[in-house]
Amino acid sequence: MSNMVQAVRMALHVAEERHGVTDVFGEDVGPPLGGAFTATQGLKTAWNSPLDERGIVGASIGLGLAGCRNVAEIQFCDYAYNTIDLLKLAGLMCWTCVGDWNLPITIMTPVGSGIRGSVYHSQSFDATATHIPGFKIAIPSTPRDAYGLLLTCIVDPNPCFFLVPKALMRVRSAPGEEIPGEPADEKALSKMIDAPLGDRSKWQPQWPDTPDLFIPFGEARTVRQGRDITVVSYARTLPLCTKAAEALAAEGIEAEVIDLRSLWPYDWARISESVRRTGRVLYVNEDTEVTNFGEHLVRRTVDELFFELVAPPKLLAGAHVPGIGLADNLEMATVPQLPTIAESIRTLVRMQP
Amino acid sequence: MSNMVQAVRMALHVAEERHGVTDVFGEDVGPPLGGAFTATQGLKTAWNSPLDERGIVGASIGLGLAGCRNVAEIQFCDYAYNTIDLLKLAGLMCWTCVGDWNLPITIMTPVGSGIRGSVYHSQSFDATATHIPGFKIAIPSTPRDAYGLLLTCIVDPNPCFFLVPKALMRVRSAPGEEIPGEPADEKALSKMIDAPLGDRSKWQPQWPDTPDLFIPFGEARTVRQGRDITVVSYARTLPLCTKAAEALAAEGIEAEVIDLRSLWPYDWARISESVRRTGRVLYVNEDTEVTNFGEHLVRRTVDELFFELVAPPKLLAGAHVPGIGLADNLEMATVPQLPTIAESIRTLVRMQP
Amino acid sequence: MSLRPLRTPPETELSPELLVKIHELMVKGRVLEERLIQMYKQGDGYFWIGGPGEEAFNVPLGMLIQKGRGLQYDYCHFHYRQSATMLAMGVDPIDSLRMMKNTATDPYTGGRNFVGHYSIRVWNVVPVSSPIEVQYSMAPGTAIAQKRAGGRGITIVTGGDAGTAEGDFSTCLVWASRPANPLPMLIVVTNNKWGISTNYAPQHGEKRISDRGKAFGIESKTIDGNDPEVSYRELAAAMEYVRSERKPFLLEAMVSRLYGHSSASGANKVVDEADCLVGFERRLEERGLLTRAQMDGLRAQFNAELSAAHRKVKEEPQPDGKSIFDHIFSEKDLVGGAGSAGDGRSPKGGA
Amino acid sequence: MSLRPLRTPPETELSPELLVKIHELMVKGRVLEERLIQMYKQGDGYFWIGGPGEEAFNVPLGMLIQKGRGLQYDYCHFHYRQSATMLAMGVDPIDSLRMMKNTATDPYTGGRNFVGHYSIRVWNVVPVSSPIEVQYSMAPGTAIAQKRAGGRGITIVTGGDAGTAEGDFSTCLVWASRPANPLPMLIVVTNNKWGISTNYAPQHGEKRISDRGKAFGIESKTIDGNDPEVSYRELAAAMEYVRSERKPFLLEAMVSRLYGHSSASGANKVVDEADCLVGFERRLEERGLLTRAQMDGLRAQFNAELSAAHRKVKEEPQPDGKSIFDHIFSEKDLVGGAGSAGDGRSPKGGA
Ligand SMILES: Cc1ncc(C[n+]2csc(CCOP(=O)(O)OP(=O)(O)O)c2C)c(N)n1
Ligand SMILES: Cc1ncc(C[n+]2csc(CCOP(=O)(O)OP(=O)(O)O)c2C)c(N)n1
Ligand SMILES: [Mg+2]
Ligand SMILES: [Mg+2]
Repeated sequence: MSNMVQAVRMALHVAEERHGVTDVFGEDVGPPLGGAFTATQGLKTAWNSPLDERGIVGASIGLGLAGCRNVAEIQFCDYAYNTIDLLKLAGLMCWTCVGDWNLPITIMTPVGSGIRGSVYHSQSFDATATHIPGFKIAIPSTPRDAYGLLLTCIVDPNPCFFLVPKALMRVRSAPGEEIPGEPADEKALSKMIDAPLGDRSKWQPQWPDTPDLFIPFGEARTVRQGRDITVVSYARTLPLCTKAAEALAAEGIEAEVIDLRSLWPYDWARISESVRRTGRVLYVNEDTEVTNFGEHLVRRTVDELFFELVAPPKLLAGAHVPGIGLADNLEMATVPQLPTIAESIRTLVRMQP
Repeated sequence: MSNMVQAVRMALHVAEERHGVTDVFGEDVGPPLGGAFTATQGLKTAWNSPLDERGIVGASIGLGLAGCRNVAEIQFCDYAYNTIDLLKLAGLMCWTCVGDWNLPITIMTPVGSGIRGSVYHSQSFDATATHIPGFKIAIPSTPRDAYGLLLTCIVDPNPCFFLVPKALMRVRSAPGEEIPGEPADEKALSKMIDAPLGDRSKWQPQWPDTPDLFIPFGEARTVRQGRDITVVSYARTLPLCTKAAEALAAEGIEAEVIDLRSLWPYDWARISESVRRTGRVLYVNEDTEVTNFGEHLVRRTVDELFFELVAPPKLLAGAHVPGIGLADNLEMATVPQLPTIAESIRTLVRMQP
Repeated sequence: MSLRPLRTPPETELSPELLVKIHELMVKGRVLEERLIQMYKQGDGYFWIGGPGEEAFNVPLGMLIQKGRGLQYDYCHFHYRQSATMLAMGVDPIDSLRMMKNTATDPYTGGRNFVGHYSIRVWNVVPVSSPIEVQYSMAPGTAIAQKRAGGRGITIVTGGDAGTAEGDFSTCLVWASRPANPLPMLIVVTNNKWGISTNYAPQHGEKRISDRGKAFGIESKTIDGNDPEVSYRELAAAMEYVRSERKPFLLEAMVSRLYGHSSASGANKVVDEADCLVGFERRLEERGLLTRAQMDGLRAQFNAELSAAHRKVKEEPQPDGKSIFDHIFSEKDLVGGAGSAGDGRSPKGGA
Repeated sequence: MSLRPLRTPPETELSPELLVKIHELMVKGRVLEERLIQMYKQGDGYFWIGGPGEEAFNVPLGMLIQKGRGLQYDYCHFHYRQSATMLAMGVDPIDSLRMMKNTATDPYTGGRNFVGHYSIRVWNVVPVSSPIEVQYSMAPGTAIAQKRAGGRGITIVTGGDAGTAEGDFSTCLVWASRPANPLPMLIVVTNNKWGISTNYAPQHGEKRISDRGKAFGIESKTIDGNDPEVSYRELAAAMEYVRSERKPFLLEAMVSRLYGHSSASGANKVVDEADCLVGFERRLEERGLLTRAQMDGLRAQFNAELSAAHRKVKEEPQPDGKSIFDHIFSEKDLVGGAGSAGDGRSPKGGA
């Protein structure tokens, strides 16, 4: 059974074999390393770019214009901020030429905290990405979703962000959520598709025969059902919300947990159906909390469900500070952790109108 | 009486004379042009940079580190998006070195629509700016506020954004809101400080003797009082809100209008005092509406005032589309205009719990 | 890959037919820009920007481009002064007027963007965008695809002198010259010695912009872009090099800016810049290829055509406000299967 | 400004005292990095990055810097491999251990940032930041201020070879060489032929990175950064040029990367790179300046000191979670009045 980084790799393999992907590229993406997180090992179309994010995004756009479906990696989303103009340009190209051109590109980048990455390897990208019109945005929290969402990004004729939560890269699927066709045994899979240590020049991966799996944009997943409160999250904080909900069940609190999976388009139907039932909603993400995508969800909630709410919709997000500090205490205090999430749910459930 | 662009120019003059500003620079900022909007004509420290926004923001940071207070202009905020990493770096520098360094710099840039600027001369910057911790952010809607806020930015020891609404650059102050010391007569002032057409090589401005005026960050201005609803805005849409409020008075609707003036820090005390009284609030800005700063204000409103609201807090903002189209109809349909603002106020006031 | 010396352009004269054709297109290009400026001044459009003064370079460029769709044809990453190139490629000038007047009929942007912002997928003309120099970061992408495809299709990118200060110009040189994959790119800089109001000299430490290419081992040259014969020959040679060697060439063309930067600076004729059309017409007269009367006639004819077009465009509808939500996303993959016939959408008119 | 030819470094030998001092600092630098790596491997820190292998260049650089606060002293815009330079400037190595262990006592970042991210305002060492190459865009700013102030203070910026592909390197060359205001900058590239796992050769079309400076008329040179004597002489000459001419100099130093990129790649000693310390020690022995025993003693002494420091740091407190809201904004203008004494805050310890 794969972890998320292996799932990404298998999706990329399928995409270059069957869906016309011509280039998977970025810094250290090609041999010998195959990506800072090993996500691109063994791919036949993977290559190393110069250390130049503007060139990477620019080349991705150019390749897209030339009809080459491609996946361009920014090694850490923290290093995408000198390319926001190019990303905006990609997002507005189809619109500005009234549909003359489309741009079948995927920008893949690791996001978020959880690996003691300090100031420049812990940032989130969801607020920035959702403020760029013209992109579709996927952000998985399980290996299977990563596999299915990445394939959806790749075959979409439009620019997509594929945001990979660093904290979940080594996490494995829950039983029953395997990728079809993958070996059940972790070690067997590793032997097939993880590059060996040492000399890799003669290594060839053996790809398991995994079929296409397209998880559509705008389709969230209800991870856990509950009657008392709706909790909507994604990425690193999603499994924490699930854990919190499980723990709170012992206290008689039944929280419904929704994994958003794609941020644009997003599954408003599922959120609103749930909130109508529970009357309470907590949004959880870890981007800094001012001008945060969760605030958009709060706004939409009060816009459309105001008179059905029994408590204010809440957002739990990262502190509005310039960075995530390296020391444990600093990281813990900056972005939502299990205890804070549980406490937020508890407080919200207790709140009476 | 000055318009906003003249007010900016006078503030810059005062700042280089009395507040240690050593450099006002950017593309076409120096002679002969003195800025795309003439905001930097006649200044002794103004100079032309290369056409390189990364260099401009970088040099501003470097000058700041060297103790040189400076004002760096990005010709249009639309062209700042290749520098977001550098802006973030400026915002986190003091924090990351635990206060070892500060950065006394001001990034000045024209923002917003209203001049038929099409896709790349109409963008807003408030969502992006408020998502960058470590910056203070001013955005005036009158010449006097522009004068007083720019001086506050300049003397602040921290990085500041000074966002100038393009649509209001030629608008003059209301009577009683002059800048102290400026000539009352428009023509007289123009003769003194507007560069002549044609050869300017021998021209020297004659600066009126305007005293220091520091409008503090985080102090909004109540432009109009009212009991029925609170309308919070800034920049181009602010005067439209005031106009809408005046028009609605005839219908018996009394709207309170607040000009935020600074977005970080912002005057929550004033907003909440007002909303407690009116029970209704409309936030208006023209940035695209997903992951928008107005959504932060909506969130804070439901966070703190939920049980005092008689109607859902609303945001009226720009459509979530990739750009503002050139044709009149397109621009009108994309960002809030007087009729839509008036209609939004009306609807919200009529809404009954 | 062999290190063949750069082919020098043939010394031979261009044929009289070719010269007359170049002249015709140059006049057409100039008249188009003058009409656009007039439209601006009459209030038929909010903003003008264009390339009057660059015709001697831009027309030969357009004539030499292998236009078509897909990797075997040239990809064009242009900036906003390329209308004469577009005319030489064969667009109908009325569409530029439509773009100027932001009508719903504007085939390039549907009234959404400024004049000069062409987009013609079936000819590989990628959307022109306003931010300076970003096209230099994107262009390597189409060139990578062309290099892989083989053949003679190349990528052409154009932009101004001041813009080379942006990091994107460096990105272009870095990516074009990677030993792992040198790219078939004609990298053009039209040097008019100005960036809006900012003069070249105090801002550029490099003697010639083309020297920056040399540092990367890129074939590089600076030419007189005000001379259409020089331009044609040098462009032909540079393109042939790129097409056959599959390696980059940096071409800096010295040109004039005859109406200032844009309407923002008044769009009035300047007096102190060489006018490539004046010089070329004198030469054509001297060589007896065209008479003054013929040339005046040509200009009058284009003027009349554009005047009629202007009247027509004035009557055309503006886009509807509700349309702002159209085309945010594409339903179809139009660029996919590059080299194939595509969806058959073709540019209006011409040549 | 005169076009004086570049001063060539004196042929004379460096004094024995100087060589011994350089050696001592090189050993100290190496031992410090080895200690930091050991800390990483023992779990006393989450991430290691540093400059083992670059001591032959970094130590002379630190020795030649005019350290102090304000425009008359040198501004340092460093990247993350500069610990040996910092030692040569006089920092106490225990503070690097504190940064490694992200303790509250870390004077540079208070436990907020990775090791190697120094910040010392009273010595004009601006905060090191992780994004590659941004320091090259900022450095012209301090140099503009120094040019205006006059005197002999200069701006020094350092970074790696792969990073020169970022537009910021180009920005640095453009801004440093503006004819309107050439800047007193020593622009350093330490070329170790790698960017993480990506080899130099397939990515760089330029023969030498220093050629890129030449295109801008910048004095430029590539040197053997593995030889401390060469490094010292060349640095001294280049700095003297920058200090007195008030113009930029681009210096590319070929160096080794002895423990791979960082802890992310294992931080193990590599075998196929030249070790500058080995070569230099052989030379010192041959010349009779130091014996093997003396050198071993030196190393043992530093090792013991750092071992003690390591034990001490292990006991020191971690920062408090509540402190994340501190220092978002500065209450005071600390950088204002550059050249004055400032607030007296001084770096801990040393030299
Ligand atoms: C990134 C960016 N910055 C600033 C501008 C504003 N601007 C438009 S044209 C121009 C000058 C361009 O000069 P140059 O590159 O020489 O081209 P030219 O217009 O002279 O052909 C500037 C600064 C812009 N469009 N894009
Ligand atoms: C803007 C940016 N992109 C990517 C990275 C990730 N990264 C860290 S070091 C490095 C390689 C740097 O190579 P080089 O410039 O040669 O310096 P060296 O580490 O070899 O001294 C990369 C890609 C980064 N830190 N910043
Ligand atoms: Mg120019
Ligand atoms: Mg390197």
